[in-house]
Amino acid sequence: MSLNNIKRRKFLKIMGWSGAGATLAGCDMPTTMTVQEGKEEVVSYLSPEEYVIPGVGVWYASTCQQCAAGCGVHGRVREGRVLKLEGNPSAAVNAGKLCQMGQSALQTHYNPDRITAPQIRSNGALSSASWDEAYDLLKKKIGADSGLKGNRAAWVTGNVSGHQSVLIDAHMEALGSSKHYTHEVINDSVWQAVSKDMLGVANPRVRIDKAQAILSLGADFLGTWGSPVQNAVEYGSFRDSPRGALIQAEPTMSLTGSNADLWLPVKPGTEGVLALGIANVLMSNHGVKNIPSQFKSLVKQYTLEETSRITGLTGEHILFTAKTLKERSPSLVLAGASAQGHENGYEIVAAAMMLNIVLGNLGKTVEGGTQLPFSQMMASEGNTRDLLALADDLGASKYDVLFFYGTNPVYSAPEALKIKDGLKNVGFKVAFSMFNDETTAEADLVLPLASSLEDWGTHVAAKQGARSEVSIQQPLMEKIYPETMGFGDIMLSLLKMQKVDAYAGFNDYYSYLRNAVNNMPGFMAKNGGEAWKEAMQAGSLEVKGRSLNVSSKAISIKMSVPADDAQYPLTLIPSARLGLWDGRHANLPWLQEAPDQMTKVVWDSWVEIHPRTAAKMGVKEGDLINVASEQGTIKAKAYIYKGVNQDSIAIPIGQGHKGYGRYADGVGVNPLQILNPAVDKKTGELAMFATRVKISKAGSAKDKLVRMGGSETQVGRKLAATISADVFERTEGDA
Amino acid sequence: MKKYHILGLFSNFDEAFATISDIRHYKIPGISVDDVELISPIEHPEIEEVLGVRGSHVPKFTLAGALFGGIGGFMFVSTAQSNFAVQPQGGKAVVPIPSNLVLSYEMMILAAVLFTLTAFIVSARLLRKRKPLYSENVSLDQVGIELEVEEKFIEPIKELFKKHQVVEIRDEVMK
Amino acid sequence: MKDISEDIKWAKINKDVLRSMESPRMGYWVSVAVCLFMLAFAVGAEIYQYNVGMGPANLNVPHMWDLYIATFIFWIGMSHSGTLLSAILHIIGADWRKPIYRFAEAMTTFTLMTAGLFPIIHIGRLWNMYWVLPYFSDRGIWPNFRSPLVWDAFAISTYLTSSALFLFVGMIPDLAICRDNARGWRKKLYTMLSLGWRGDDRQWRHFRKTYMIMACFLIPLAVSVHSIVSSDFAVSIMPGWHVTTFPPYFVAGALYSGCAAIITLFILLRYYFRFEEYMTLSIMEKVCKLTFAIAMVWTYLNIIEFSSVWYGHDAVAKELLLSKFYGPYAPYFWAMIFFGSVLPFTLCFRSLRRNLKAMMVISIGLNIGMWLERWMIVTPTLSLSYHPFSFDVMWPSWVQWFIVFGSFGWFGLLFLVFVKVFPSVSMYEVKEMILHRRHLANKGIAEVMHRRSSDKQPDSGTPGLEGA
Amino acid sequence: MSLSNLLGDWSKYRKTHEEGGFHDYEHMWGMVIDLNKCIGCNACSVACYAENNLPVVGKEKFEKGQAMHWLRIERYWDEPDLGESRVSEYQHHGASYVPMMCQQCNAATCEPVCPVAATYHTPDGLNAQVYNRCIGSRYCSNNCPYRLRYFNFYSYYEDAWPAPLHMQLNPDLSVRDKGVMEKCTFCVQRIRTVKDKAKMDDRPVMDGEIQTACMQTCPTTAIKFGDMLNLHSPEKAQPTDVSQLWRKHQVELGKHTQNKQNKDLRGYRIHEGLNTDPCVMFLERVREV
Repeated sequence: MSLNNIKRRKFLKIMGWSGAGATLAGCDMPTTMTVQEGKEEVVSYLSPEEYVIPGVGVWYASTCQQCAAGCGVHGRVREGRVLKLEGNPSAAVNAGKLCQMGQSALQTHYNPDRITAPQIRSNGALSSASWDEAYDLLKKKIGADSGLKGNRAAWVTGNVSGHQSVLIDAHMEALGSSKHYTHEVINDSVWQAVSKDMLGVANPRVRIDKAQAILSLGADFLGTWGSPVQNAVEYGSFRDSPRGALIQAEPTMSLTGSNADLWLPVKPGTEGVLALGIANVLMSNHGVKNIPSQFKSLVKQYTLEETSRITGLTGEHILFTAKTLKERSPSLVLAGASAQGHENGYEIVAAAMMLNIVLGNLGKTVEGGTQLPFSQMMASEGNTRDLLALADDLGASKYDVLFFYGTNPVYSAPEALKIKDGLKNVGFKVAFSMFNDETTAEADLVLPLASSLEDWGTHVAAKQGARSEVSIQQPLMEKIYPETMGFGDIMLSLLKMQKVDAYAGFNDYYSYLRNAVNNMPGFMAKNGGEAWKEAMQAGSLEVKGRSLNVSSKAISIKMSVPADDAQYPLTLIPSARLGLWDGRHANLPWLQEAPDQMTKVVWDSWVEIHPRTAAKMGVKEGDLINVASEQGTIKAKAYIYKGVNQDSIAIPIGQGHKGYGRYADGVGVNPLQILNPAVDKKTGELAMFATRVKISKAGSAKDKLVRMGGSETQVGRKLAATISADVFERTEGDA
Repeated sequence: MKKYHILGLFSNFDEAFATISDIRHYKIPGISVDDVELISPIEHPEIEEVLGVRGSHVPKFTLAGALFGGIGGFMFVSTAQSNFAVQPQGGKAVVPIPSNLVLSYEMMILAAVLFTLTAFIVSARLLRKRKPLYSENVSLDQVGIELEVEEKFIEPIKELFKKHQVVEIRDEVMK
Repeated sequence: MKDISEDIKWAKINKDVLRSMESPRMGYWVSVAVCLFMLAFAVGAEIYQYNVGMGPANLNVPHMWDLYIATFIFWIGMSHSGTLLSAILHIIGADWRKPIYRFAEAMTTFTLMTAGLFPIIHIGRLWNMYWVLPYFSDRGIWPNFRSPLVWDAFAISTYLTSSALFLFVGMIPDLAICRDNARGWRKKLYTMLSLGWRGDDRQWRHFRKTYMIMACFLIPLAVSVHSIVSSDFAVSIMPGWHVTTFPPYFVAGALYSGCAAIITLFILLRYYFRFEEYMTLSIMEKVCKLTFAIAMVWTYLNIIEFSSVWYGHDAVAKELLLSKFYGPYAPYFWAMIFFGSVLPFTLCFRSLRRNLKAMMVISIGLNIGMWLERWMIVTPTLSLSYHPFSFDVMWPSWVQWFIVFGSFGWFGLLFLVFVKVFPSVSMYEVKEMILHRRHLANKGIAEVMHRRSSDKQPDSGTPGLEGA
Repeated sequence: MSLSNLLGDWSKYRKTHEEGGFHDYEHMWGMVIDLNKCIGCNACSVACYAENNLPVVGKEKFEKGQAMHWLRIERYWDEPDLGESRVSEYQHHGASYVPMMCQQCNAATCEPVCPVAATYHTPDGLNAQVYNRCIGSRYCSNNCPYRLRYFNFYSYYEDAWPAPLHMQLNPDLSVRDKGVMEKCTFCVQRIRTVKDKAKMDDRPVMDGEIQTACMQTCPTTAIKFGDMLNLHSPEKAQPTDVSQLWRKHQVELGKHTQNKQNKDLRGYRIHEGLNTDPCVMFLERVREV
């Protein structure tokens, strides 16, 4: 960035000033609204800064930070304010498309509830302070002469990659700390573990676009599995002629399930049996020979009848699935949250992966992906196993200092893990955050981060697209709150506390990044020039990587199904949504008001109940329901539909925040609270879908379950007409 | 030469009727029935038998008003439409007959009513200074006859009135 | 049974009617207070709505219209009674109208003045209401003459002007009487309003013509006005609105509610001003019979509408009809059927027709039915039309109810002012009526005259109200 | 106000929409929405909020039906075309999603009923809404069979964008105050920008040059937007262009019933039988049977 900061800041303020005026000309609002520290006088447009044309939007490339997928975005900047985000067409991950969360990054950035200054806990309560005070405190606590033992400090983050990850590692190294907990509620870590064991690569590249038939065991790949936008883009061509068939087996309907040709309400925890049963049918009806020997006995064991009995699915549905998978090659079998979230999650996913091997999808729809040359920049992907570890370590009061960044364990951990109590054992807790949330409420020092649209960074998406890239995140506008600071800048100053000389060269994160990018190995400079400049324009820089191959290594597994429980008859499905995600977006009004895809509910939590279950209890839509597990009880309103298995109920996650801003507080409930701390034996992941609950009526709610739409049916009008796939092939087959 | 106004109040319509018919039949030479006005609390169409049929121009005005309102209204609306490019909508004609007919119909009635009223006020000589000779009894139940005569006719007329049991006679000189 | 006795002395007529305009009694002030109280609700609600927007009224997508429009039609409809009784009966020479047409016409004018407020209340930016009028704008912008709402603006303003003038012209001779008997500010007022009427044959002659012509124009006007109001709905494409029979249906409903309202006011005036001799029971009976006839027409048109929908087999319209029968609005729908089509049969019973208390209740019941009818026309269609995703049931909020409630106070207020400032019974026409009846009742005209000439009492001619 | 205008030749305006519209159109913006690809993910809807300064109304007003989502994704559970036999214990074939934005009807029922001509048809074939002219009689919304017109029941801006959220407001279009009707404009501000640019470069607007916010963000490219007349670059027409897709699916403007040679083609328009002649064509949803 070739202009000095002072000038940039000045003109941006001016722009912000009058830009706001222009914006509000349409209504009666006073145009005297100013950006922060609104003392600067208005300067006319007679001589605007060079390269700024008043009234004309300029597009800058950056990288979306709303989830870990790392989509490339273009931000429209006009008069110093970023007004709109669109997908970056040249980005390999999202090919110019964006999801609603990406669109809402604007509201994360402009959110009225952002932290505007450092907060220090003094006699119990957090109170704003200056950066000097903050740094002094840090020096005192973690500085070279603080006497802090390195192994008594640890980092707790969400999914981080690129140079942020590098800096965190550097910092840990400087401290002598070794522990970095990476926590994400929405993850596919079991899938990765299985892939590593059975295919040899942790992140195989699944080719939805190439598949002709997809069996997805609870993998909501259009919503919350892998890289949603990338999947959706591929799904677009997947549905083109020749049209692939999508079969989704999951206990409660996900966004992907609602778009499936066949949606199978499999009993929770029996997805593995289903996979084996399908293999059985393939073997017996379709003469498939190449069942790995380790699986043979299991597959034989689960005959059609047996499978249908256990999974609660009809025989013909299983037969249809097997037939489709066999006849439509290449096929693809995925396993996601509701499959992996059980005590035998690893086996279930393994069984699914076995199907990929059996159907010969390896190399066709399951590719090896690419190995990028620099491991230290690779995404350290979040999981729940670290959360459990953190809980134990906190219990054992292992730490004096914890750093939190991009994660909110106090909210997203089951209360049974007692994270909140555990944190009391930690002497000094530093939270890097844009917002006050449940975790910062526990912190002793809160460092206000610049928003993702104000900050620098590089990101390496775990789920790379066709080309492997390092995505560049650059500021799209001047910081709204000058007291906030970029993560990298803070890290540099933290590092300088430890080892001044090593980082003396970099006076800010920008110069650090520019230097790093220019010296990055494997970067293909397209048309000469400075690598950095090209990266800025493209929003990413393409990297030559080593392409990996998948090789089937079958493993031996046992299969079991969850036992029935008379006291807790139902299984609780904490279903995730593209939107509020794991709850981090609950403070974005757009996403709160965007109706849930399936139920069309806004601003609320609800319990999805099958009509029969509801009829048994005499529950109507909107009635308040007690959902009780061994860990506790929550109340939510009922939504009754046929998209949930009769043996389970579903509550979407993301709501039920406390202290997370005006838009999130007091809305809905958080089902994660009442989860049992059950664990997948193999991977040690939290078995999120293994919690048994009982439900009872809690009378009628004081407020209604607000839903968009007056009719669930089309009442005979031709609104969403449907034709069969073969007709489609006949008419548009040539396409 | 002086002119006199004379008003005779009769307690019933018949006497007045008889009086006027006498005047009409030249019982007093020189006085014509055209100078006679009958003032009554209610309407007496039958008086025309003796006063002679005196027509009314009001309907002509009404017709004029109706035509003005109807045609003018249509022209006005149509011109407005053809001068307002936003008007062509829904693929209909620029000057849509049905809706314009509705509008011109209303305007026709409005103009007709207003013209009628004006005509009434003018031809009924309302909104003018009232002649001084007037008795409140007329608005109650008595019937009055008013004439404008020269001095020499006063006595004979009074005679005639008395002959028809006049209740009261008022006269005054017109300067 | 006579409509009116021929023995009433003319002096007495003047005396009675003028007495009704004397300085008011306690009961009058009480009713004024009540009306003002009701009006206060509406004013408060409207101020709130003006400041906040249409939201608090519980309007939404799809319920963009609701009680405001329904009540607007209700008031417009009520206005038709005056025209009917006055103009039509005048033309066909039914002289029993004479004692009661004056307040009927007043009702016409005032209901229109009430109805006219509702479009203004219900639009989102009422400070721009005048944009619907075709005034010369320097931008060359005109209203959209295709829109039924613009037709409304034309029709209602025409109707209000014409009916007000009709009322006024018919009152001129009576105003002259008032002038002759009044003092103080009233004297000035009536002198001005009576336009110098003295009752000479020229004036009577033109008066007769003018009044007849205006009557002739008012009838088609009244019919057109409510047809146009109906086209607000008939012109749209919405099921339950896009109905061919709406114009006659609306007109019938209008006359219906008008007659019912006349009965109500008839009873009130008769009671307050002791007009027993003029507003006789037999006239009342005639009005009742008329009402019954119109009620039957209205019922018939209802049946026509339903069956044409039913046999028309338009799926959406049919759904709508059924939802009226069984849906969320069913209670109100059946209430409308009861009040509108069943209740009027009570008018068949002579004893009831002659029972003022009963008629009071019944006439109010009929008008409730008519109001419900308008609501059932407007709202169910919006709740359930073509697009299932927008099906919705929305109940009006207190804002709407207050304004509707207050509109009755506003109307009452106007009417109360009227009866004290203007003669609510037409004196000169009652005189005519009596004279006419005498002609019928007695053989020789001469005797009639002689009896009349003997009427003269010493005080008969004395001017001034105090003499009475 | 001249009489010569009255006598002038208005024949080009007297064309009904059956004759291809009552304007000599420069463009005819239209859409194709492929329900086979639409996954109902809401991205388009939120993009619309971001682009068009749509206020967030909050739970209470949403419950009252006073939300302002110009582009709403409708979700139906039943599948009439697959027969009642498909109705079973479970929702085996998922949901039916329909993104509904203003259909920009050529014979728009909202237009003739507006008392002040605040909504009218532009030479682009757009159904324009003039906020400043609107007096809020709300007749247009009553007469819209799609119920796609939204009314400012409150001065939403007062609390919809607490600072600094209002810095995100798009200066290219106004923030509406209480009492006016509004609806999807096919992102007319974007159309305007491109047209101005084309004018500056002295060249016609090329098809595909303009992207509406919903189309641009749609991850599965289920939404397509373009010029149905495509007068300016017909030779460059791609099979995926809106004009070509309409032709391919044998759906024609100006008809209330399409007589297709191939009945199985998926193109259809919602409430077409009402003869509103919408400019948005839907492609039927597809399911394995």
